[in-house]
Amino acid sequence: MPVDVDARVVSNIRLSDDYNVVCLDAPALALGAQPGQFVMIKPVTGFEPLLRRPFSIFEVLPTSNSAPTGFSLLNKRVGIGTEILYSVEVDQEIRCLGPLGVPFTLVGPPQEAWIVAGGVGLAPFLTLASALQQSGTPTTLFYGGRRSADLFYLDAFTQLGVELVLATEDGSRGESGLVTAPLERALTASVVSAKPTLYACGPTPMMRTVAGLAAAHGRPCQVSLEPVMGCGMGGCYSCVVPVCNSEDEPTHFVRACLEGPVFDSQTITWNRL
Amino acid sequence: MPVDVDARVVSNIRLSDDYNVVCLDAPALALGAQPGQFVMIKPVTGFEPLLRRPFSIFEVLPTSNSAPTGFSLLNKRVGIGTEILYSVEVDQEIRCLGPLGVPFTLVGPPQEAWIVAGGVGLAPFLTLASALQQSGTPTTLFYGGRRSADLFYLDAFTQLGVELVLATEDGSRGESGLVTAPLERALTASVVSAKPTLYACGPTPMMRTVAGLAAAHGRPCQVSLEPVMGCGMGGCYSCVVPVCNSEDEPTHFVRACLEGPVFDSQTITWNRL
Amino acid sequence: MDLNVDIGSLRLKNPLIAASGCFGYGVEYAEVVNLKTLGGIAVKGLFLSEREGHNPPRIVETPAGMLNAIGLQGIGVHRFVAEKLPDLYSQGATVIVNICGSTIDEYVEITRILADADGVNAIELNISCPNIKAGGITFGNSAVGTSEVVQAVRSVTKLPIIPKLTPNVTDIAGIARAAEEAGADAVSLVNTFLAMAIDVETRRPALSNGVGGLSGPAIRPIAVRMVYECSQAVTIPIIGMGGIMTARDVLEFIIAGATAVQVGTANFVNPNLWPKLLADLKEYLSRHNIERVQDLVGTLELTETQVWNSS
Amino acid sequence: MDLNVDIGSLRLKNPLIAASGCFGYGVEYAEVVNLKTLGGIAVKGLFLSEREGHNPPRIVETPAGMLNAIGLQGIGVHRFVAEKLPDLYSQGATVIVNICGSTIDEYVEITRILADADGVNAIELNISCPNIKAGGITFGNSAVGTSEVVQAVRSVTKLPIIPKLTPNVTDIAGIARAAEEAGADAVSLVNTFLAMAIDVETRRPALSNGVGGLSGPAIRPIAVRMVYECSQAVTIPIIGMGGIMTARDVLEFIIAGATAVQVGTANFVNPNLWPKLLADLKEYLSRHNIERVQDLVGTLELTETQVWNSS
Ligand SMILES: Cc1cc2nc3c(=O)[nH]c(=O)nc-3n(C[C@H](O)[C@H](O)[C@H](O)COP(=O)(O)OP(=O)(O)OC[C@H]3O[C@@H](n4cnc5c(N)ncnc54)[C@H](O)[C@@H]3O)c2cc1C
Ligand SMILES: Cc1cc2nc3c(=O)[nH]c(=O)nc-3n(C[C@H](O)[C@H](O)[C@H](O)COP(=O)(O)OP(=O)(O)OC[C@H]3O[C@@H](n4cnc5c(N)ncnc54)[C@H](O)[C@@H]3O)c2cc1C
Ligand SMILES: Cc1cc2nc3c(=O)[nH]c(=O)nc-3n(C[C@H](O)[C@H](O)[C@H](O)COP(=O)(O)O)c2cc1C
Ligand SMILES: Cc1cc2nc3c(=O)[nH]c(=O)nc-3n(C[C@H](O)[C@H](O)[C@H](O)COP(=O)(O)O)c2cc1C
Ligand code: FES
Ligand code: FES
Repeated sequence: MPVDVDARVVSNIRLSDDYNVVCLDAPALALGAQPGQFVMIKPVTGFEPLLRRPFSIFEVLPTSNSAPTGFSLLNKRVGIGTEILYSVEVDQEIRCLGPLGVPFTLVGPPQEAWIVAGGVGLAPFLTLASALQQSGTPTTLFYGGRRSADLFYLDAFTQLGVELVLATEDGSRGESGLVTAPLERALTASVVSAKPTLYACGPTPMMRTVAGLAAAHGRPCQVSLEPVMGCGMGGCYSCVVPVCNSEDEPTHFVRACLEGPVFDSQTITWNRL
Repeated sequence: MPVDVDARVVSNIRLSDDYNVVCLDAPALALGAQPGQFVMIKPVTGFEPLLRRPFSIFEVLPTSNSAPTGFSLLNKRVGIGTEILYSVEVDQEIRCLGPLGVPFTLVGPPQEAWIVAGGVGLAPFLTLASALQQSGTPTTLFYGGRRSADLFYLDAFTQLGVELVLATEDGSRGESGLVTAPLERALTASVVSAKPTLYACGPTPMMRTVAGLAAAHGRPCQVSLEPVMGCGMGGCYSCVVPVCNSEDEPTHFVRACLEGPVFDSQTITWNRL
Repeated sequence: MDLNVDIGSLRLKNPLIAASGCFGYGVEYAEVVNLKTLGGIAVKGLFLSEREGHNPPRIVETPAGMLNAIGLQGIGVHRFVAEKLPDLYSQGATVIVNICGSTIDEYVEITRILADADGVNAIELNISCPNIKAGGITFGNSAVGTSEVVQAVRSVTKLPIIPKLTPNVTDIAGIARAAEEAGADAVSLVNTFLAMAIDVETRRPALSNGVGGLSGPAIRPIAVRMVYECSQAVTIPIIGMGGIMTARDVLEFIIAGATAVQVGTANFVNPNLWPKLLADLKEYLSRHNIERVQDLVGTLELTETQVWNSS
Repeated sequence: MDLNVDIGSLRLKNPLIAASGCFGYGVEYAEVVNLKTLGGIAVKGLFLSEREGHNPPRIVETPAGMLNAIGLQGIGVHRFVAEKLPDLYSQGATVIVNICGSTIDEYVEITRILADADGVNAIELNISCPNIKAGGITFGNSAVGTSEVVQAVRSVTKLPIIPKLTPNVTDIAGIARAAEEAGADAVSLVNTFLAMAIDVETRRPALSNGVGGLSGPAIRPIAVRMVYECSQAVTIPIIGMGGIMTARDVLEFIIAGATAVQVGTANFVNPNLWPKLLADLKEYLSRHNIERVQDLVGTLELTETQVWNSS
């Protein structure tokens, strides 16, 4: 059940010129948040901007086994709202509604989890990776960015026992090019042995490619989509994505805030997204 | 000639829960500012609020004989813009247009200057008092507020050699009641000897009373009016006040930003203000 | 303190209604909002059958407002009655069903279906939906078109009928009058303003549909004027809306002449704004010694010079 | 880079015009703005004789906008020609005189006077001023009224005539068409939206006049839609306005179909916004390899689904 709380900013860690992590004090919200769920935050009172912004829950704080005190956001500056979030100050309060949406469905051993993240698409995966680790599921993170400096929290994933496969567009870290290239090779090489379930979040072209690879190799794939969201509650019908659940059903629009943001990639009509 | 500059906040001194003084670094604007002139400031970028706000120039900084480096504002919280100004932080930049408007006309010895200020109506008078002091004009400040804690900068006026007559509505400092009472007594007692010119700024009822007393005692009186101002430049015609310059002329509206804010109190059609 | 207001034969427990299209079918908010505490819920606009709606992007923000072109995606009246209405009914919600038609017959048929269902408290006629053509313009754009729809629906139901008026007209008061004469129990206004935003880098409309409807605080001053204007023209109750965010805004509409108000876009910003709206409204009433909210309706005081001209 | 645009026989050196009522008579800004660098200056609306205007308060802020009810205070056309025009002329300003009339004869007479004066470059007909009655509604509220005024003025001058259209109508494109057919050289739009703000504590209108006109960023999306709509209906140039604050907003209007734009409320916020507007406009043109600003006019790309319907 979502709550709407004024969450106090505990810290704002600048990771780069574009990325930061904001830790928020919000026990009631963090309680019961599941990997892949999101929050709607109002970065500023007043009307500039008017609407809230959707953000994945990046970490549940603290990560130890005591009760959660809050959560963090991985934020990338792309416009007015994320700009404000990049500049928040400690002790400011930010209105947060959540947890919202359908979480990832977890796989367990002997199956493997292969996570594919592009850029800020990393956001939903730290909570997913820790949940997978708890069940002992072998997990690999395929993580791509523009350059080395755009890859974050590698240590955190490594400490969770996640194997890393990195790619950067400029070749400054890991493989040069898109992260879907090593993914494709890995799928081709090991699909029979590893039986991985894929989880993807990132730019739409990346997710489309991952969905295609999953289908080609007969692997299940869950994607976390990021449409524009007006309300996050099912109220406005702005966040729709085209889905088709079975062959005898036409493609139709469903609300990503209620039926997503996590979808089975096979149900998405990718050429209409 | 007015300039429009981004003025850096040098300090923000809270005087009380409602009043503060903001010092701004703006040499080009301060240069040539005369007592009674005002600035139009944009307390925030964006549209909340959309329009600028008019403020008297409270002090020219520094007050020594070197070239001015900026100016200060005496601000009273009454709404959204003054609220923002109450909370500005050092090093923030605030857009300021000025100096604007018609200044006070100074009197010189042997004439006296009697200044009448109500509440934040004190704002235009510190620069006036120092100009008067330079010409050696005997100056008295009749200054009224709600309570003792609402009377500010008394020492500054005293140091300029200004004689103080105080009144508070709750009687906690000076005379109990409105400041126009001691003014009236003083006018009645000493008008022949002192030949004071009156200067008034404050709530409209106060200024109306002062104008009436001035007329009754045959003394000249300059008032600084504070109508709502949209632009401060003569562009919008929002700031009009009803004036009548001679008996054969009907009352008509003139722009207070161009022909004021300082007016000869006799020209104002008070019952239409 | 008496917060009841009457919309025709329907008594609302308070004047605060969730606006159509901004509160889903109501049930989506049940976890966050106590539905029965609202004066009413105007559910999302329904056609007879299901509709897909427009391609995304469907919304874009503008200064103090937003554009939407949802395209009335919806489940149709049959599924609504079967899947949503029982739930709303059991939670004690006061349900105002917002209906759309491509023809007068469609309005009539939807009304018949709703009139037979349990739990429908009133019908709001969305005649401000520019998809519907009547002799080249929409029903709601003309007094004649408005009158036709209202009369037709009136003849098949005793439920309160509330035509919802478009602001995109020269004379909204004339249209309100036509609605009243045709037998409407109330009018609601305003729907959104037809508007457009352009992405200057791509030189394409920001919305997939090209144009959209402007809502939110930006439009409030125009909506308040229209409510006042209509209140001078009709005697039936007016349900006012357009940019309400706070109790102050609610009061502005009521004082201008609205018996009740709807809150749309604000739900997106603050999904459970209702308790505070209601508390602040009560605080105002008690501070001003007003016993019944109905006594505040249309209490705007005008002087002689305050006539219909500006600038 | 070619920033010239043509409004009938008048060539503007760039598409940026100061909007009427928001820039005084121009001369007020001479200390802060280099007047001859503007595409044009639409001076404050003039009647034949002086007018007092409404009592203050004349403006009030609203979300991302403001209401005004100035009441067309002004010095009248005679004093304008004698006292202001020579100054504007000597400073090299391109002067568009905004005129108002209570009757068609008044429009005609003002036009005659201006046509004889040195330094008038065009006449903007303020037929969107709700003070003027023609058969119960203002000229500008109907195609017929618009047509009458334009024809009458057309017959007495060769100066470019630019009727300024009101947005408070059902069919602004129809009115633009009527203006074109009656001989207008261009149309300008939009004037302000009739609106109202209420002080809920006193239960009185915030403006002394009761109602006022809404301007500023809040109205921009509606104004852009109307410019686009008119551009589909007429071939004469359109001068677009409503809420322009930045070069991005200028571009939105030009892409929608405006040959030039006017900037109103933004002057109050930033009296010398012109150099930056112009620089940012040029930067866009060069980044997009557009040699002539005229080539950008009406370049909005629409797909088939982007038709005239919403929500
Ligand atoms: C479920 C979900 C989870 C998300 N999680 C994260 C996260 O953890 N970290 C993060 O940095 N971002 C996340 N996003 C994306 C984030 O919501 C947008 O980047 C943000 O809303 C943009 O707001 P803005 O005001 O900065 O941009 P605006 O100024 O509104 O727009 C700037 C640009 O961003 C685009 N944009 C606007 N809204 C969205 C949106 N919802 N999705 C994608 N693009 C958009 C606009 O089209 C425009 O091109 C998530 C989105 C969704 C739907
Ligand atoms: C020439 C001039 C000089 C001024 N000098 C000072 C000064 O030195 N220090 C100072 O604190 N104030 C000064 N004022 C008044 C100050 O401009 C207003 O208090 C301020 O604009 C209110 O803005 P706001 O956003 O806080 O109020 P808003 O939220 O806009 O309104 C709050 C209340 O204040 C009233 N109000 C709004 N604008 C004005 C206005 N211009 N004048 C009076 N009341 C208004 C409103 O009607 C409303 O009741 C001056 C005004 C003028 C015209
Ligand atoms: C996303 C969205 C969808 C809407 N859908 C409908 C609808 O289905 N039927 C209707 O009559 N009005 C619809 N409206 C209009 C609102 O009910 C309301 O009239 C308008 O938004 C103005 O109110 P507001 O400013 O409070 O949002 C919609 C508005 C929005 C923003
Ligand atoms: C204070 C004020 C006065 C105005 N006076 C006039 C006028 O005299 N004649 C006229 O045609 N339009 C007048 N207008 C309308 C503007 O010219 C312009 O059409 C409108 O404000 C929209 O543009 P904006 O949003 O850029 O201000 C006035 C607008 C304002 C804000
Ligand atoms: S964001 Fe409003 S329905 Fe999904
Ligand atoms: S404030 Fe605009 S004319 Fe005076």
